[in-house]
Amino acid sequence: MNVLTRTVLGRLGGMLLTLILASMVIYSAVLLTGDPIAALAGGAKPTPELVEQIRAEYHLDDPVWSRYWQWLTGAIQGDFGRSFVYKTPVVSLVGPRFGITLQLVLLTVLLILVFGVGSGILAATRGRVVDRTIAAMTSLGMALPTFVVAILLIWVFAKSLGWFPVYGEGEGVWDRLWHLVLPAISLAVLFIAYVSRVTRGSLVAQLHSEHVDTARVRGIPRRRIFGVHVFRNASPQILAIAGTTIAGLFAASAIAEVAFGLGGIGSLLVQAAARADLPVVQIVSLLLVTIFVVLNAVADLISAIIDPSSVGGGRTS
Amino acid sequence: MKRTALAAGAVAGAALLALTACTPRDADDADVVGDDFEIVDAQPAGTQAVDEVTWAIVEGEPATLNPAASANLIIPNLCDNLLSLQPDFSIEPGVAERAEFVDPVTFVITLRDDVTFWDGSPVTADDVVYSLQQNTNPASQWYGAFALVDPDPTAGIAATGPNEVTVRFIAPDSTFRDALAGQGGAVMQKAFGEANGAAVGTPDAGLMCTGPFELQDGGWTPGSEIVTIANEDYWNGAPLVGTLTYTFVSDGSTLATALTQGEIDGAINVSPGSRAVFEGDGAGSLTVGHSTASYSFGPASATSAAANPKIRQALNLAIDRDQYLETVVNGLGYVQKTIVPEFSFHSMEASGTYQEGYDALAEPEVDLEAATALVEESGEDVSRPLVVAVPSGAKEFQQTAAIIQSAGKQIGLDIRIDEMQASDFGALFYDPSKREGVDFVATQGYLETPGVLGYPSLFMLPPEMGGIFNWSGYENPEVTEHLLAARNATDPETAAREFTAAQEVFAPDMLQVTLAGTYQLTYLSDELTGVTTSIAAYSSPWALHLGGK
Amino acid sequence: MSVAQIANGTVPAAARRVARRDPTFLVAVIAFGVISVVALAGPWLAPYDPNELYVGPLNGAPSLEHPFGTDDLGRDILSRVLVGAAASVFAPAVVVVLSTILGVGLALAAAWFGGWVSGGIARLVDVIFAIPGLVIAVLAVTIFGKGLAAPVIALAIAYIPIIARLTRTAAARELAKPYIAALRVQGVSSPAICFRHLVPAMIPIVAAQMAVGFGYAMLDLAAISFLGLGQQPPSPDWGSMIAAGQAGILAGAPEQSVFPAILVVITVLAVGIIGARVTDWAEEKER
Amino acid sequence: MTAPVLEVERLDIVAPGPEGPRRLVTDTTLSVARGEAVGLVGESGSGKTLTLRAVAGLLPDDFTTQGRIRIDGQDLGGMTATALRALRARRIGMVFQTPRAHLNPLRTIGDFMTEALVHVAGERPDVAATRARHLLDEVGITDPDRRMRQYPAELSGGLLQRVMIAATLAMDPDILLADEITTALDVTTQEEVMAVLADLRAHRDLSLLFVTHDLALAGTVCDRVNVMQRGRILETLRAGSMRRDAREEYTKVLMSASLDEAPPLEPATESPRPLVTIEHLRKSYQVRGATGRRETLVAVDDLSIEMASGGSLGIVGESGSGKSTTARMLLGLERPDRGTITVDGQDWSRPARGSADRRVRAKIAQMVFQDPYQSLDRRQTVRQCLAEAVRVHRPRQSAEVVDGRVRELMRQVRLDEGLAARRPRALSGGQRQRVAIARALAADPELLVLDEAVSALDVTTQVEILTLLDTIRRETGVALLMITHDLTVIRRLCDEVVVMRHGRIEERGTAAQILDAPTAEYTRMLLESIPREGWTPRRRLGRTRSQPTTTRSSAMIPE
Repeated sequence: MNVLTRTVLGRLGGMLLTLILASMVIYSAVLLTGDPIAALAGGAKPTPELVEQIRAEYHLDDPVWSRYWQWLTGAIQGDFGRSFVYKTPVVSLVGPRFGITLQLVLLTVLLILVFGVGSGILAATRGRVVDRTIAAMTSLGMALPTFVVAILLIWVFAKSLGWFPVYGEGEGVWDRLWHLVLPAISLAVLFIAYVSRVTRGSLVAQLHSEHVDTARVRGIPRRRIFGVHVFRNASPQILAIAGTTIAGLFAASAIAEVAFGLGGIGSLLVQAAARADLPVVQIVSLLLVTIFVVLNAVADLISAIIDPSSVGGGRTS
Repeated sequence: MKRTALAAGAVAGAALLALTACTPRDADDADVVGDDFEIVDAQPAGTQAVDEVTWAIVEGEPATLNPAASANLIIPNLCDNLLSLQPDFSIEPGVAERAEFVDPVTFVITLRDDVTFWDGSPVTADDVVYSLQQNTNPASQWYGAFALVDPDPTAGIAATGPNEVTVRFIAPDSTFRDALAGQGGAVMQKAFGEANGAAVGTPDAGLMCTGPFELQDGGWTPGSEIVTIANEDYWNGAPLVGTLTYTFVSDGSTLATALTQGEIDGAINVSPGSRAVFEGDGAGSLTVGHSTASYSFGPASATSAAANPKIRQALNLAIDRDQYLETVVNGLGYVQKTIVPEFSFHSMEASGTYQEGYDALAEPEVDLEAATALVEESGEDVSRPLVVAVPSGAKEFQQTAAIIQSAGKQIGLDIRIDEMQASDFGALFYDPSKREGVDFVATQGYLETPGVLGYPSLFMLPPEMGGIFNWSGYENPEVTEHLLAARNATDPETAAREFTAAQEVFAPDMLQVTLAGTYQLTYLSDELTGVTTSIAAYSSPWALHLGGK
Repeated sequence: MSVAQIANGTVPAAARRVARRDPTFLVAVIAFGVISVVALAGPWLAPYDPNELYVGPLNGAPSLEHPFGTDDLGRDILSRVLVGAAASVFAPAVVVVLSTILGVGLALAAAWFGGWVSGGIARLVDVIFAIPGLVIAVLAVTIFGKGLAAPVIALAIAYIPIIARLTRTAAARELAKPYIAALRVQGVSSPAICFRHLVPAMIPIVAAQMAVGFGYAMLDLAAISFLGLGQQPPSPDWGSMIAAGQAGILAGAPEQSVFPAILVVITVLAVGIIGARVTDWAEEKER
Repeated sequence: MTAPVLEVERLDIVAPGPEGPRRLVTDTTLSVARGEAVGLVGESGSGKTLTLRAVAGLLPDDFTTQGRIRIDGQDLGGMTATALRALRARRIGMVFQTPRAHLNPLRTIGDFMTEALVHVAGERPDVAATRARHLLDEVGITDPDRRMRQYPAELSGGLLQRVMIAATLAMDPDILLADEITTALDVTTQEEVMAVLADLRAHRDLSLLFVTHDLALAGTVCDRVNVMQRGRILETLRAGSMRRDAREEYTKVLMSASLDEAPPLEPATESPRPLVTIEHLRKSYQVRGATGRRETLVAVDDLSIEMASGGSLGIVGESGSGKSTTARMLLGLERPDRGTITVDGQDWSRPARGSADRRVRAKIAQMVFQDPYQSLDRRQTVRQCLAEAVRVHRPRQSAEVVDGRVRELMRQVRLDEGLAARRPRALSGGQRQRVAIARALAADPELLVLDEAVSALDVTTQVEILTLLDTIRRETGVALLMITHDLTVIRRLCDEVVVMRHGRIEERGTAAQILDAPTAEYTRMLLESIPREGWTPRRRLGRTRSQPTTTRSSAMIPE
């Protein structure tokens, strides 16, 4: 078994454990937070028969652990339960919404990578003035709340200029893209600034590293030094941060979704929480956690592939 | 007797509930009421066919489309009620050609013979019996209207001919016919209902009704939209719109932008807060229609100072209604003197009597001195803050709460605001434990069918007689007696006199401090017309005549 | 440089020097100072009662009487901004202090005890890290009810992993230094090593993280208010003011959102700059 | 005679600083003729490395220089960046102190070897690879094919340094710039590398600018030696006759410090009482090998040592010999797998349990660490540091008593009292180590363990500290246990010596026996590897393979 396989298996194990623990936290916390009967009755006074029926249907009389187990095993088999509010399988609620969020996140990721990593590279390589300018811009970017950016974008580009739609998801590839541009920008601003800083920081660290001195004294062309020795060596760190950032976007997208009236899983979570739709809250939370953990693990693994030495412990020659 | 009262209680309860939990919208410049808008209850019918119309539902996505379980603006276009509610709140025959009491306790419904469900099968008496029986279950939204129906299933509602259904009562009920113009009279297919059970109205199972628009299999994508298509065989003429798609936009400013940019064709119940935006340059325009909706607040506890009528009267005297209208509904509202709005009896037979009773009531006025005196007189300990609960997220309620708070401060009442999540706020109405620590509840309610007894029964009768919202323990034998007599009256005039007698007594007690009556606001693309723009939209197929100009 | 100077004045002297060479930092410190003063003295500075209705026109534009204009209830926006500063500055401060106490505690316990304690804490931190802050906020709001308490607690929990991991790494690095071994060999007791040496060594790095965390907390709290899970009216805070004024922006009365938004941005910018400089110092000290 | 390969003329190097620019190198002139090896010797901060980096073009961007640098007669001052890069790429080869840091950890040795050939000289990759294999072979690396596929992490420091040298040869440079290239290596490895360099010079007519702090080493490999101090060149000497020619006092100090001149100590009064008895001590670690498999590394194996009260024992060995681990186990910083440690009649086989136990042991044994800066809390002043150490054993004493004791300790280590308020940052390396020693003495211990206590110091400072330790030993009668890789240190301070290798004892005896008449092959090799007058580095066959070494962080860090 080689190092990589070992690492993969190790991370996989840790990931599963984290997921199981997180699912317990979510399940029990959600139970604490809402009264299923109230939510299920849907706003009308529940009769004793209705209460009885609900208790039976949702196994409310079983001990918590047994309910958790049923829920978890169900979820693993793709049975995510039924929404209290819509009375439909949660999967049919989450499924279509997940697509929107995924597309929004992908577009945002694209923006983050292009502008975040791009400006980080410029800041690290194009001298003091560019560096200062970008530093000022990222400072501002990191101070701009997502929803303020959203409001500004709506005001300027949708309301005043009318270039972009303000609401909804659109149909078809281009229309969808057109609808997602502003939300993606509003979501990306903060993270562009963050990724830009991390990129700059790790590039500068590599630029000042001793092995780059070696390459310089050997007369290796600048372009190659940057590509092969600086950027590639900095990439695991950039990737790790980007991975965490991207993983977090799925939850952060709630703000952009609400601001732009997109029906994604973030807005579903907020909505479901307001309506005490516990199965939906549980599954969406679990989904967000799973995405987060899996994406982080993937970023870790890619880092490990780029930099195998980060995997092993001590070194023997 | 007891049963009668209980029954009387519930007529509009469900509607009020549905309402308060969802959220209405409001306005801006108000001292110009009436000056710069006219009130229109129905736009001229459309003349051009339109392929597709996108409609925004501001209350958010409904949990179900089952008429027995939900009140929203989508169902009226899908499911016909037995009687047809007109934009001016009068009632005409509908699927039922005739529906009358033949004696004080026997009500006979005669059906048209040309009405078919979407699948082409004719509507039979059995379908109607099935549909009406949905509401004899206390879980139904409309149970209150059926409370006096003979509970024996075979005797109560029965098919007495191929096109005839007979309903028998245990006591006379002056409100039943009006209720059939609402979703309590919605017609559903029995076979479909029995096949799908509790799933009726959900995205999975869908519906089988007779309305002008048809919900197809998979037409409802939960979380995103509901697509309905024209029912070409509609008994009252096919609609002009081929596909009517509903989307859900609960954020007022997003909706305002989307509507004025023309991304969405129209919406009912748009926020009066965005009046300036709607009246500015945009893809459409705002239509103001009559409504039964009003903002009010009332006591939530029998033990707090809020239960003392003097405290409520004091607050009533401290709130400037004109300022309220200007702030909360941007002038798109009017001063309403009591809980029962004028439009609810506007087209009733004895409307003159009702109007006289209403006109006799005192206009709300501001008198801080008198108010402060009332607080002192009340003998209540006002050092403890009073908590007013409002649903969260709606600007109108935040403003309402702030205004109540500010008014309280002027007369020495310390008022705290508790914004509640929709689900918690909804639970206030049936779970007493949720009301602990709450002194006042501020709500907006409307009546979706004509009739005046709904609110008074819910708020002023003793709880065991149906006053399920009578949380302050209000009990006035005179009021109780008159209200019961009104419901059991067999002729409209008697009912009207009994009601006004009760109103004369209960109105000054301010079981609900009515803050303002509001209008129904509809925004529609300038290329379209034909929408029902009064509150009747909740109970009638408002998009039937929607079409191009 | 004399001995006395070195002994008394390393930090202030360094601060003065940095301020001279780094006007940005000076401006940030002054801005944050002013905002802190406003947060403390806001109620006395406010020209009007922030919750009094109709002190001016509805959605009034800025004027002499109301420099920031008035909101949709005719309240004075300047007064609301001033009074709201307390909650807006205090809440993120509490988030940062709480999460720092918890995070540093966990990290020190992990670094100090090692073994299964460290493993368990690492796992706990992983689990918290895996649950998005928004989810924690949603849960907290339903458990603790409305108001600032729930989001503050939620964020305090959500920030634990960041601070705990950072401190854990720094503490492990510090513990590996020979001077800790030297102290052990000298017979200095464990608590003394921990609290007299290890904890002070963590201060600069933790302080830097707190400054950065403050900015994030402010943004996150504002976002939570925007989603309707935060500060309850009528008490103003900047986040809820921005959210409440949203409709006004489109209707041409942006003051209610704009002024608090500007203040949020300035505050976050200022602490961001301060945090970055403190981080630089901490790293410089480390060298 | 052609032009010198390298000429540096009146070079000044100025760095920006918070209090204005600082001149780090002043008016430095030196030249290296074709085929000549020139040494540039000085202690830390003397500016030798900066001078070298100025030649290589590796100064930080904000540094400014004045003066001229000429390579093959071409003045670097007037050249374009591209021309400069080309010139440096082809004429200069540079080898650094820490090869591991100077190789990209993510690229294989093969990539590194061929990179300049392919991307600067434009060779085809396969041609470059063949050439790289030859070069590796030339510097004595066996199995070049396998090495080419390996990553830097898989090779030892000595091997990496040879890889670095081989790689610089790829472009056939005129001159090799060597910056402390053996400082991080064991003596035996140093000899290997120096032998490789000597061979290359012989075969290639290669010029060499050799920067080191070790005057003796420079003297053995260079033709001429420049002695540098505080940014200036003090004097330039012919290597062969530098002992006679040296005029500057500083040069003489450097020579006496590094050369084997000081007389051995008189053995202190013998005491029959054994202070330390170590029996059958063993310690192993689980490490993860390059293949990712867990391996057991035996650091100390079946070690037995006895030491008398007031005695002085040296434990000598190269990195990985287990000498430091032994000291750490003795002091309770590590837990032995098995074996017993008895100190002053008490069983110390296990680390101290509580604070009280630790205090008891602290009264008996104290330790001084290698890096004086790292072994002091950088936030504490000298006074705070010493007072804390004093208070551990006298918790209830008044402030005056403690202060008096602090002053006494400072006097004991010859530290000026005026330094009491300084923090470690504001002290020199020697002063820091004095503080560390004073702190160790605070408890009046019977045993002082010195773990490479002078190896991080400049040579002149080393002399001072060793002299101080000697004096203290005479004054207080404290027993010394010296852990060191440096045999010259042993001669000055130790009565008895133990030579360790791979965790085991190779040889033991009195200092005189070991240093003058070693019996073990390994001890002889160690001694022969030490640069001295007339020394020629030799390649020892069978040593080209890498030695397993581990870099181990303190066991106190929980994983």
